[in-house]
Amino acid sequence: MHFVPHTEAEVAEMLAALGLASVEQLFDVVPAALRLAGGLDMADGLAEADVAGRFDAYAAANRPVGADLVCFAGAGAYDHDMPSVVNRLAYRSEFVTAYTPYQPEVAQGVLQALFEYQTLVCRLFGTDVANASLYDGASACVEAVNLAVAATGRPEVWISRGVHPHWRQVMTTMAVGTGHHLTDIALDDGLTSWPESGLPGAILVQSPNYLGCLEDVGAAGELARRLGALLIVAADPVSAGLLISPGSLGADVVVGEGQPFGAPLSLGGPYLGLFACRREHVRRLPGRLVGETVDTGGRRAYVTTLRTREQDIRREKASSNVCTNQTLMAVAFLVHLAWLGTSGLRELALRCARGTRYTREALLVIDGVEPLAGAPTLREFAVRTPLAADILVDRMADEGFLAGVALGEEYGGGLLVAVTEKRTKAEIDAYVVAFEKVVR
Amino acid sequence: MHFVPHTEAEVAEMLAALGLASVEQLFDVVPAALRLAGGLDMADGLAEADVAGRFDAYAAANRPVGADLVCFAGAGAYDHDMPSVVNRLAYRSEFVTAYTPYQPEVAQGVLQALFEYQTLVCRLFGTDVANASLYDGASACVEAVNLAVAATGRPEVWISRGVHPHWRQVMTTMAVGTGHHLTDIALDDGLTSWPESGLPGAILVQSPNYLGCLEDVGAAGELARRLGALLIVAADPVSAGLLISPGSLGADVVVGEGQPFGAPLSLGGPYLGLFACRREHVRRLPGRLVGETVDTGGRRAYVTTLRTREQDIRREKASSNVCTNQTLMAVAFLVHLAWLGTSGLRELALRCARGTRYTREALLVIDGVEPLAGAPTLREFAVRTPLAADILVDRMADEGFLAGVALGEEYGGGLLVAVTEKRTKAEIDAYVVAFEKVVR
Amino acid sequence: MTGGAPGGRATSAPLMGRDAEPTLFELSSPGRVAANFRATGLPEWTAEDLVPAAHLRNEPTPVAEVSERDLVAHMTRLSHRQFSVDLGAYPLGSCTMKYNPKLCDDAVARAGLADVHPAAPPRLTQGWMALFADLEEALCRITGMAAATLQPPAGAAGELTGLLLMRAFHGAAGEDGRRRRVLIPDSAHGTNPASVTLGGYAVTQVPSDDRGCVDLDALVARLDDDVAGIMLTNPNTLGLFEEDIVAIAGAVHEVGGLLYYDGANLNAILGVTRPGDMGFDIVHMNLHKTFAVPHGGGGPGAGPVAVTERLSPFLPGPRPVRTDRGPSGPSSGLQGAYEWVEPERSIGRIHSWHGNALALARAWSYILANGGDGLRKVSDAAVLNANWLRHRLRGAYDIPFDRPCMHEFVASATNLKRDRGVRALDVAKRLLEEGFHAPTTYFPLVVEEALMIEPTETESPQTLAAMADALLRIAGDTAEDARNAPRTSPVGRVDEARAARQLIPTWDARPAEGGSPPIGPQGLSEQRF
Amino acid sequence: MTGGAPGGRATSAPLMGRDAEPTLFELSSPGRVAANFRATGLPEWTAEDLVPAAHLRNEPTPVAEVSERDLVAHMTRLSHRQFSVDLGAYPLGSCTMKYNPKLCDDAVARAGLADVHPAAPPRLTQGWMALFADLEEALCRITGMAAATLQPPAGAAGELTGLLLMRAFHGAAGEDGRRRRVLIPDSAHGTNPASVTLGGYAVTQVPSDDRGCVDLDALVARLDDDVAGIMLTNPNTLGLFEEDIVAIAGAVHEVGGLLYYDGANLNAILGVTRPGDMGFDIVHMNLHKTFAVPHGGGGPGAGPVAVTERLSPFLPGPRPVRTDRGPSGPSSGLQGAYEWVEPERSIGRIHSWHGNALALARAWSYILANGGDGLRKVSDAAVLNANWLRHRLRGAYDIPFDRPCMHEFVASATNLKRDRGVRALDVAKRLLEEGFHAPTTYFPLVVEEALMIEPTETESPQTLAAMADALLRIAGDTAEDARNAPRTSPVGRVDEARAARQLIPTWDARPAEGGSPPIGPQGLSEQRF
Ligand SMILES: Cc1ncc(COP(=O)(O)O)c(C=O)c1O
Ligand SMILES: Cc1ncc(COP(=O)(O)O)c(C=O)c1O
Repeated sequence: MHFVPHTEAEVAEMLAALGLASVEQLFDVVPAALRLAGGLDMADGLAEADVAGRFDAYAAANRPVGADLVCFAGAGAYDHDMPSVVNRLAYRSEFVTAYTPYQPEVAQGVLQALFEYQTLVCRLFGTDVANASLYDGASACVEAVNLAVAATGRPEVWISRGVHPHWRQVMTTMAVGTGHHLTDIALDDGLTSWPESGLPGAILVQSPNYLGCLEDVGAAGELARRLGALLIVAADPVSAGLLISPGSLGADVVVGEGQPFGAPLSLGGPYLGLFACRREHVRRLPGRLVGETVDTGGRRAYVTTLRTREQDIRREKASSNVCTNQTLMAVAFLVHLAWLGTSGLRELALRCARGTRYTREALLVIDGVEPLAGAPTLREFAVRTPLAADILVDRMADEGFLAGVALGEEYGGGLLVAVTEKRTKAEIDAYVVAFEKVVR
Repeated sequence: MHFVPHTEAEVAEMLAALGLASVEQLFDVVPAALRLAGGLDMADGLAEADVAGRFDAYAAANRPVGADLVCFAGAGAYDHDMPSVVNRLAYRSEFVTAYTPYQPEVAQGVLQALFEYQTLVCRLFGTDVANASLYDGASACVEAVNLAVAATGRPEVWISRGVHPHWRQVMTTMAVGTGHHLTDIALDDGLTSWPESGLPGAILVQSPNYLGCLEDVGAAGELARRLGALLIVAADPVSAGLLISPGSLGADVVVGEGQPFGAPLSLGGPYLGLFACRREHVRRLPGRLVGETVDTGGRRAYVTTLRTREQDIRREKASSNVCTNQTLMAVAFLVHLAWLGTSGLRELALRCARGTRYTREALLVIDGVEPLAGAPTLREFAVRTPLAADILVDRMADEGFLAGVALGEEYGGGLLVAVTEKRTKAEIDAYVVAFEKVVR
Repeated sequence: MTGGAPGGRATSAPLMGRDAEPTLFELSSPGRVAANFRATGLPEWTAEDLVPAAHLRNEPTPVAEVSERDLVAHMTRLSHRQFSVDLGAYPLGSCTMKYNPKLCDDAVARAGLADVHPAAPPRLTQGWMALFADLEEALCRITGMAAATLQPPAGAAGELTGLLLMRAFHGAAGEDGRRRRVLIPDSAHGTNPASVTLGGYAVTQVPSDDRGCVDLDALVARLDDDVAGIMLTNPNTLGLFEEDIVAIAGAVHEVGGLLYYDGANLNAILGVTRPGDMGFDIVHMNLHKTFAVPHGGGGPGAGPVAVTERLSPFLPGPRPVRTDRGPSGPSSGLQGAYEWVEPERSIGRIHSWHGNALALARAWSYILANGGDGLRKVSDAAVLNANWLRHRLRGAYDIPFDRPCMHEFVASATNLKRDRGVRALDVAKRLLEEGFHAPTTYFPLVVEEALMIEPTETESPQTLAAMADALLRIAGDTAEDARNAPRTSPVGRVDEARAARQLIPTWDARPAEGGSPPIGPQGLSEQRF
Repeated sequence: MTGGAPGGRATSAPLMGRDAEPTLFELSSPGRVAANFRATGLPEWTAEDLVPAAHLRNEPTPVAEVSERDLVAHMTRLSHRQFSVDLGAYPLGSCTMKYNPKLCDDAVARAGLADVHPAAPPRLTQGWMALFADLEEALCRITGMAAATLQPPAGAAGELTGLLLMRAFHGAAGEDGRRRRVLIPDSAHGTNPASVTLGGYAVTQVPSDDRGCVDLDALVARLDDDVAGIMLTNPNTLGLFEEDIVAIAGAVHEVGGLLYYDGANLNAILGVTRPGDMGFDIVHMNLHKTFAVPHGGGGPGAGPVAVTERLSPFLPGPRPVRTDRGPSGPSSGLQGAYEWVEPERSIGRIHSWHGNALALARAWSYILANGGDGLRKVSDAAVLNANWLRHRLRGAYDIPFDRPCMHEFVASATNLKRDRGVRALDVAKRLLEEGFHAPTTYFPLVVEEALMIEPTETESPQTLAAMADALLRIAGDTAEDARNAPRTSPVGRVDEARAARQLIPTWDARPAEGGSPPIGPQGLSEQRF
């Protein structure tokens, strides 16, 4: 199916106006040697109904989570309930088919939504400013490290091993370009054991961390201040409903994965990177920032601001190269979180914590299942299993459960289990029964 | 889940303003004897996620048409492809959550859409005016009969047995109130054989008729003129892509079921009744009519017009009692048909006819399968089967096909089979194989 | 460039300008196509091969020739020219324009409901039948009735169904010939008398008393054994509860008549009282009012009819009924199996299939979400809002029957008309400028310059306060101000007289010369404000 | 009534008025709740039971307290304050704002795609892996490359990925230390130099010649064996095809450098020529431009990177690869089984998971629908539209490099500025009034008062003609006219200086006294036009 409206008669009329005899002549500027003889080596276009058929086949070849595969996997991608308002509002075509708000007079919709999003992110994390989103949790970590190194002039970065392994891998990839020295800091019984001394420009801790344990963010903050480093905290927006905010515990920059609000699991994307910091760092803030102002009539209005930080103006001296970000996901995040509201956010976090506690206690009764770490957890926890975790996950799939995420070597193996507000007692009990059967 | 925004404090404040002590006092006007002690005998409200769970269960207890139940059933409800634009546009919340356009200044969206819908219905059927929709094919027939009887002053109505049996049943139900005399006119080899003489006020024929046969509408028109009756034709909007329009063959009123454009099968509703007629009958037109006009600034505008026909003004003398109609379905009809466009409508009708011919010829090869009527068909046809049709349909469901619709006694049984543009040669061939297996 | 209007120009979107939107037909360009069709592998017979010459048209049927891109832009811009509940408050009296929860949209957006063929055997439609049975039971509990039909696609259809049930009932008693009249209060909605006529009855109007309720004496005076029944809505269209309802019921039943309840105002009494308790025999409900089925710009709705035990044998058929046999078909946790049953003395079918099924399903999802507790909250807040607003408007507007109302009330602009020539119509148009839809005007007919206001329960106190402030501002307007309203909408006041005088019902019916008025001033001429 | 703003008042919807829309925070009322949660049957432990005191916050985290109804109205009204492709033409140069087919929305709206956990074992994600492999193959055919990574979530991320691939490649040759510079033309997009810096390279700028193309001599003069490579887009940001591309490629390869192709302008050459044929080694694509992934107000996009054979061992991992083993998992007609493979010399992971999967799937549905034949039609029409519009604007606007362009061209308002003080910015704002989005302004930097216009292929000739007429009208404006634009939008020109001077980045950062400017004049004061 094709989407070009031009009729043959219209094409002829337009060519005539240009004094051309054929469409081919439009491309005379392309050296003959470069012309693709015979066109693209691809099938012709399909009808809409046939495209749908192809996609039915792809979808049928996956096993989505749901009643047939009850989800206990998390590790940075969580299976939360999403209210109908999210898709009905965030995916209105005005939001979906708009470009970056370059003309504020006709883009107040996206601009105000982003302003409200920035406000909510700051409220969650206890910070002064937040940008209009980055790609994902990993890119938010990368940008935070870049900001901290630039602010302190120190290329040394300490990264807790409690930070999501994929995020650490991405930081490692990017460090090749920036030349930062990244040092992994090991965990002790689930919590980061920081060195006493050194000259880091940034200290990066995640809490709850990858193993689900609650880190001592305050202590990390004191350490950072003592060593003259910036504290970067990777935080979870759901847990923010119950935990003391990183900002109030001394974080200079707070980052996170925004997926729990508004983004389906969708094999890992599009999600959105949350990025917030203290006001003193605003001129180093990566990406877009929306601010409130007025129009010529004194009417309240919104606009992207402090644009001199950005690549299109600062070019090689920009604070970041980000241009297209994840705005639509930020709008979905806004709708989902606004629907939850103040009491709903707390209730959500509480319900995740309840299910997690209940599941953890039930699993630990099974012999051979041991806690991987003793530190307190909130919405996710890790256990050692009698059966290798990857095999266990595979077998549990046949029982109708996505049992969790198998931990890598650096954690000595084990299974990471997440329980959201979606899980009922009945589902958890059935999971535990299947688990016992499989490990036996 | 509840949708009342009031907080307790607000309720208290409002009650205070009214000088009331409790919400209960608001109902003091309701005699104590009538008060429902203990409230409704119903369960408390469910969370959104739990409502979804209940609906998953209902849906799972149905067998929808699709890859697992390939549809060859029609009988007034057809399984057509629907382009994505239909739901994306017609179901925009501005159309979905608007009321009847009583304030034209802020309802130009619905009004213009209805004006365009009316235009398309008239183009399909070759008529001068069309209303903004009725409930369904049956109610359109009822209203057409009422119009014709009022116009001719003759309560006698001849109705071809080729008209959808359910529509005839509804007309019979309603005739008890109106006192019209309805006479069923039998079919001969699939076509209506009209009496030579009589004093009918209306003659109602469907073409293609219930058995899929193409009626001689022109002849019915001449008969009607000769007897001083109005000719009412029940037509199919898809077949309109290939057939000479009823209007040009002498129809005074044209009605139809609009489901093929924009409405899913959805167990039979909501669909929409198409209603169109000659201009001379416009003052008897049932339901809403949108007309073009101007605003105070001379700018083009649309408004509902000739409202003196309607119940809210004429009350017991109104041309009909219809108020709420099927506007949203009319908007969906508009989008679907506009997407098809002039060439697409013809192509659609052609493809239905091709699949029908191919299927019919293949089935007739099976021994014991005989044509039920000899008259030419277009998109649907009827056959006698060696096995009782209802049993055949039941067995075919196990083979993964909705084989068709079993015909009632008045047709001497048999199976009614419809083939739309959705059916591929592979599906039809598989259907025929299963058919042969089941009847053997 | 020759041919059509520019599909990509957005001056008709209020965000961008104040032009009118071109029609699909102006956007058309000969030969332009959006449609496409799946590959089937079938023989490519021609039209001539397939259609007898006598039936085949030689010209293609003219539709429109637009690109998918222009169709999308056209409909999207039209949507921006349309007010809706999702944009703001819609206090249309008698219409119950409450918020329609999005969860209901999603509940019915399931292939397992939408892709079910209506003629499929019951074994394949058990889920739908179970849903219908569950909804029917809930509606009976809410109204205090014994059984219901879900077939009527709207309120008016429900009314006619109810009247035919009356006839069947009286007919069974051999009284059909005798009972010719149906009583209706002068405040009744227009569909009531229109339905009575279609039911084959004569309308006898009953006046309202000075308290805005049915005049009991006048009613009794009109009662006789030729009366088939009476149609009432309670609260009535003035938003007032008919306090004499028990006496009225007694009197009507006394002469052998039946009581019909027009359920359009049910939103006022959910969980408070039930038509059945008041003595009604037949009840229709507007699911598109009380139970949040969105109005869709005028429909589709659903108007189920519930009746008492003695009328249930006459209900339309077929009805989905739970049998005691175990589940059949792909059951998944349903209790029992369902089949279609024809009531033994059924008046017959009144819909092509089973009614507006998806609308019925939406209403059921709404009822499930609210539950018994939530439905009562609905009426509490609906009545509280109406009374609070009535209280705020006192003094500024005449309020003919100024006593505690239920979910709506009727104010009047007679004082404004008298003092400064501002009519109900002007108030309505001014309210549009203030960011609210207008109330229902000039209905009920018993009140001059009527403004019938139904805030509904989903509007917040803050919204009510703002609406009250706006209405108070308007009450201070000069006729001048008022006449020019609305000035903020894409079109100003519309010339309804011209529409009727020179009827243009389709694009093709435009007067040969002159054609349609222009889409609107090019660009800005009108837009320099 | 105390508390929040009225959520049901629609004066901020352009249809109803010109006020601003209150924020969620103004719409909040203490204790108001929309949220609800499913019944789980789990023990109701308290926060204190579950969270160590040292971590537990004592105040709930402030969010907002709005009803679902007000949230819906708020977001719907905001959507009416937002221009979009679905409302009209959006000729933003370099952004390729084409129509995004609705079929792509539906293609990805499948639980079988959306509800798949990214950490699920490959056996459960075969469908996604097959889709990725199919898309990768198609992108390679379109660009003439050997292999690709789908991980980069946007173009800039693709650029950085490409630069890291360069480093890995040179590093493998033991040359990483030596090669420190990357060449970039002065017309390049800002992300190019920014990415070069993040890649750890120094930027060497190459001037354009008087024909708007890379100055070959200047380029050669800057080439040396310390050059890692060059980043180009072809057609370049002036919409001109770099005719010397073969010579450029030769010269860069000569000194051992690599050629990076910025795919933002790929829409011009689909099926006409391929970066691979031009000699490029690394190519990124903006699927949110060329392949109709909608921009979502600024994202998400997808920026896959394709490379030649010799660079493929360095690609990020894991990559989905088809094995010759039979299908595993719920296959349904897939050929073969897929597994995640780490390229042997991979630069490592560059996304948390596998990139913006749903955006990638959308692009694949678009490519499938168009097919090879349709993609060529895309470029034909995109280039035809741009040239036709350039032709129409000749004379009225300066066109610095006035010769056949590709999918876009750059005009300039220097003549208008000189003659009557009308700047590119004014032209942009005036065009909004005319019902079209503005072109990209002041980019590329090599053109003064630049107006970079990209009509795209989905706009009809009629739309182009109307856009041309509007631009010609604007060319005749006085500075006066121009300065006042836009007058039709819900807000007039926005004070960007104030926004930066007194930064208000959140609702809570409003200056203590005075607070925010008002939502806008009550009701009509501003609306009497
Ligand atoms: C009081 C009353 N009765 C009956 C009706 C008719 O209902 P419907 O429009 O669904 O036919 C309405 C709705 O307009 C009404 O308000
Ligand atoms: C020429 C050019 N290069 C690179 C980019 C950056 O792409 P993205 O915004 O997806 O990061 C863009 C898009 O703005 C562009 O126009």
